[in-house]
Amino acid sequence: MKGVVTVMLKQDVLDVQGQAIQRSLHSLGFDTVQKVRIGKSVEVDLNATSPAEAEAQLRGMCEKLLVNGVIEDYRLQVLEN
Amino acid sequence: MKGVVTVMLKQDVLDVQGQAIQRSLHSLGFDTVQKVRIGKSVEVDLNATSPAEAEAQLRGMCEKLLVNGVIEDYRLQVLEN
Amino acid sequence: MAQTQRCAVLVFPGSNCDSDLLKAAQAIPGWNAEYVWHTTESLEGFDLILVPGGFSYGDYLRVGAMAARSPVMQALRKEAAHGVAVLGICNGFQILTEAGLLPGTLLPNRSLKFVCEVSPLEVANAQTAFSSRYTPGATIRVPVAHGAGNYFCDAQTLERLEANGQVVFRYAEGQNPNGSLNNIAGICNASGNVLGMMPHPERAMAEWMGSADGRALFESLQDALN
Amino acid sequence: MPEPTPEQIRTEQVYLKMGLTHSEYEDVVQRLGRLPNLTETGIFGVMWSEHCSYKNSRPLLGRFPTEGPHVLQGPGEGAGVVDLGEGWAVVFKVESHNHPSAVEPYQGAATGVGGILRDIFSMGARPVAILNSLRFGPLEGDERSARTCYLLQHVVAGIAGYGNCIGVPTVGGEVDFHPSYSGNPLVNAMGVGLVRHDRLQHGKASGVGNPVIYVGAATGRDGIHGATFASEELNDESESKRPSVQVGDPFMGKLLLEACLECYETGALLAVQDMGAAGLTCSSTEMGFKGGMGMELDLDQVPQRAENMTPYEIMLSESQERMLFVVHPGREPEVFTICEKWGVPAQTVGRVIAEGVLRLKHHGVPVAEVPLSEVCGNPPLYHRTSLRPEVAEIWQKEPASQWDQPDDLRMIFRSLVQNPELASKAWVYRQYDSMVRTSTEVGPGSDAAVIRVEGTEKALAISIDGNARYVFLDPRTGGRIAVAECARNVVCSGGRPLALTNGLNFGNPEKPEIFWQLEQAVTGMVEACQALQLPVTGGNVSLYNETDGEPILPTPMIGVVGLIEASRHVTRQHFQTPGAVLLLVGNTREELGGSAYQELMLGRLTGRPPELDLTREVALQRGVLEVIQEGLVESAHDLSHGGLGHALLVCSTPTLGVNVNWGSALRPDLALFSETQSRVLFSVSPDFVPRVEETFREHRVPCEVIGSVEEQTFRIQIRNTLVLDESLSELRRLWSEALEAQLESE
Ligand SMILES: Nc1ncnc2c1ncn2[C@@H]1O[C@H](COP(=O)(O)OP(=O)(O)O)[C@@H](O)[C@H]1O
Ligand SMILES: [Mg+2]
Repeated sequence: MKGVVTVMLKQDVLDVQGQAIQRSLHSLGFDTVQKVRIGKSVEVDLNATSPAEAEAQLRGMCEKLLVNGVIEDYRLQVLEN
Repeated sequence: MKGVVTVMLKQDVLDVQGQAIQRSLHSLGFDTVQKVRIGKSVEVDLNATSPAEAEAQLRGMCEKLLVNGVIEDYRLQVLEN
Repeated sequence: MAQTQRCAVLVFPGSNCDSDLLKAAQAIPGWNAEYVWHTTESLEGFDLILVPGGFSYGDYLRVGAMAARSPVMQALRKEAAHGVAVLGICNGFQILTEAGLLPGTLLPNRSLKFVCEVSPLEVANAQTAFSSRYTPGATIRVPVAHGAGNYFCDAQTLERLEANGQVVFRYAEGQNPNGSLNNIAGICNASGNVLGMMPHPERAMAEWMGSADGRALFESLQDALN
Repeated sequence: MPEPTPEQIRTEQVYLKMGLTHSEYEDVVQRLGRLPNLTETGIFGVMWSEHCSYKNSRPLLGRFPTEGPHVLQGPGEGAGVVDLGEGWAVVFKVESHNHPSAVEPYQGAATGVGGILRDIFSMGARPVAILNSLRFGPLEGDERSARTCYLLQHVVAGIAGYGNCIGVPTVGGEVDFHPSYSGNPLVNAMGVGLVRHDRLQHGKASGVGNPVIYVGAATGRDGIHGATFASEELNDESESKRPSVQVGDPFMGKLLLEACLECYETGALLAVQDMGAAGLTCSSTEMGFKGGMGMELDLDQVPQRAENMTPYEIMLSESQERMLFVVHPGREPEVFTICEKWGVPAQTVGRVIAEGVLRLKHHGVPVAEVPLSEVCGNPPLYHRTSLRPEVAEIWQKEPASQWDQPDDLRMIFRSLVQNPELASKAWVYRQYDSMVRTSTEVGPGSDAAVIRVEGTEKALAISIDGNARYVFLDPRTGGRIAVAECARNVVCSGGRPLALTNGLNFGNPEKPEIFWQLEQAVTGMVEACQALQLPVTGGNVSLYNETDGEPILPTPMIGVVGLIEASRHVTRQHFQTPGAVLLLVGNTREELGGSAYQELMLGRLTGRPPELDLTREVALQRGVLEVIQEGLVESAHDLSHGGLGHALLVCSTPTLGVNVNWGSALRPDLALFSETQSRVLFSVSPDFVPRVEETFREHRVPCEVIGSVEEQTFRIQIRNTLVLDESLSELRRLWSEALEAQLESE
């Protein structure tokens, strides 16, 4: 099974990279851009008997390592292949 | 409108971060993990009159800045809010 | 009367200022410094724990994240709770915030570039175990070398840090190399026994290095431990 | 897709894609006495590339002096080794990563650094310093300028990314710009390491039956055919035939470094070699050949990252962070224990055999066998034709300056110091950790970097340098200057030059004018090495640096390592005290060919480069070292690109500038910007001026007082006529912010 964890900085945390990219996009002429935020996408292939089990495991990984709850939020998606 | 660009290393390109995270997950006891790959998730808020227009703009941004075509692939999602 | 102090220098895979920190600690009379490997489960008997700079686990995922979860950090947490002095420098600071021993976090530098230079620091609190040898408000010269030294925390935390005098070092006005809040370069915990700082005092131990201003930090600790 | 058969390789000329020419392929067939299969063809292809075989440059490289009293290891191993006394030796070498950096600048530069560091620690040494030498097209005004800015930013980030993470300080280098590098940037890295004599390692396999152990990252399909790729011209097709880019993993590199150094301590190793260009092929064949043995490998045992890799792919992969060991029989467990501690994969993959062949097994069956005497021992050799281009004749006859003195020298001065060639490189080196390991006494920003040798009074002075403009105008003189200037940098820092490494970056040697450049440049380098008694202990050749048939400027990059006997000899280029006297040592003539001033005034390169009289150079360097060792000077700086005018500025500090009144008979603009060689600028306490003058009198080198160090001043008179009176801080600001302004104007 495969999980995709998307980790983004919390709304009130300064997104240095997102801001820099936004500036670059503007200077490249992409004037319609209002806001850019940069996060991580972590794809995990794992053995699990059910999507629910996979999800439980993935939440565990997020809490233990993948996400720093002080500054980051995450969302999770489980794909059966 | 909002676009989400997920940028991942191409399949054959070594993902050094993914490998290190995988080892860490194993040492934390997540033995079911088979593989980890890590990429970027870029969320772009932009003004566009249609999803198609938004997508065209986003593709332009990917090609010009967000994605390094030599080593990365990307996928795109447009969300109307 | 000076007695011998046992001092641990933690080593994680990817630490690279461990030998510099060991050398600095060995230069302090009465200190007995040794490396401690990241898988070690107890730090009992150490009077001082030093968490060195470098790129533990390549700085992959988030700076300091993977190191913060190693066995030795569990042990460190225990000793810190008992009041043992802990000093984290650069990556060591990042590890301490990831481990929750210090509040806030270190974001990428505002320039998004690594920066290495000697930067002037202001001693914001000279009444800690780490800074007592400095003159309050003095400007000292200590090198920085980091890609993620941009200290960030929420407004309440910042207020608390400032009110409690937990900000120990600040970049001199106009010379902030990374965009950190309130020019913060180093902070300590509420009980004052854990300090994290981005600048490298171990790189400022003698004039030939360009500055000897880092020495007083170790000497302050020497006073506190005696 | 099934692999082509040996017959198809011949009939469909598959070998061409692997870098072999028709006649080279037929040569292989002859030597084997049969048709090679794909893996074998690939092995010959990479091992006979210029990068691995030096087939075009070997006859020239043979002319370098390689011996000297201190040389412990000359060319031939991973890097040269020179004795420092007290049981220490220094290991150093230059490596190029030009083509990979053109394609993917971050990874190209990062893996270049990783590669040179593995060369250093494969010799048993701990790497203590990295330097880098970079060339790019113009940052503006060229159709490729936007790409060039991207390249520069990412090359620098890549060097920083690898070096900072692995924890080796990047302490010096150079960056230069010229349109010929627009499509073909140059990225050369130099590594320096320290080793105790008794810990020196080598790459000679020995002992029939001894285990061969693979250590490091798993093998993927990275950079297959990197070595042949590096030996071809770049063109539009380069995009499509691009191998999957090699990715550097400095974290694994750090673990590998520590694991290797710890393994050396056990004494269990008989031989070690890094897997660089041509990966497992190069390391296994060379180790076998150098030891007069052979090697048998079971490819199933090779740690693999990708699925279903073929023998061809496994052998030619250029995955990074890998080494090959030959170990004392029975002592494998010691190696495995150490590698496991550091989290580095290690696996026995074969054994040493008596027969001089490389024999490969895959899935239990033999898949390749090649004789090492043919692969390594006897690659093709080409004696290329050399032809002096006519224009070289014309340049020789041109007058030195072809323009009148401009009215406003102030504007000229300001434009020059903001020219990226002459502007401060702080934007670059601020991104490098130059202090980690706390042995850096002088980091970037002075003539040579200075690294302390722990536990001794000694230090190393290290510089990398090479002005390609002079080489272009007159390769022989330019070659001499490159060597002399680099050694002069070391001398000005208080070091006695010990030995030299070099990177020869040139165009396509099959063109007679290019080969002439190479041959002449090497001739000049040899002459300078002989005069300065500098043995060459290693180097690198990168040819075919052309874009759509247009060659780069001929660019030899020189790296010199010197020994500073006592820390009190360490000297910087920066002024130390107000009131110190400025002494200019050496003659100044009207020499503008290839100068920054000429480029500003004419917009092109033409004429004769400055002359270099080797006798005078030797005398100058002796004198400089003497006055430094006697403690007579406060600062020393070698005059190079930009001449005296530029030197005065780069020796200044935020508070200390100059008040100059120089009696030169030259036209003021030429006096300030002539690039005459063999000159040094000192600042000297007034008390010591007579002794310094006396020393140079003895060496028959002119030495004159030209002014003094003065606070917050930048004032220059020539023969009592004021030519410049600037605000020091303003001038320094222009100089120090110029590069950043060009690179970060979004
Ligand atoms: N790419 C680089 N990396 C590190 N240091 C650099 C780099 N480029 C230039 N420097 C440093 O900047 C200083 C000036 O370099 P350069 O202009 O080549 O001086 P010079 O003309 O005196 O040889 C030197 O100390 C050099 O080491
Ligand atoms: Mg130079």
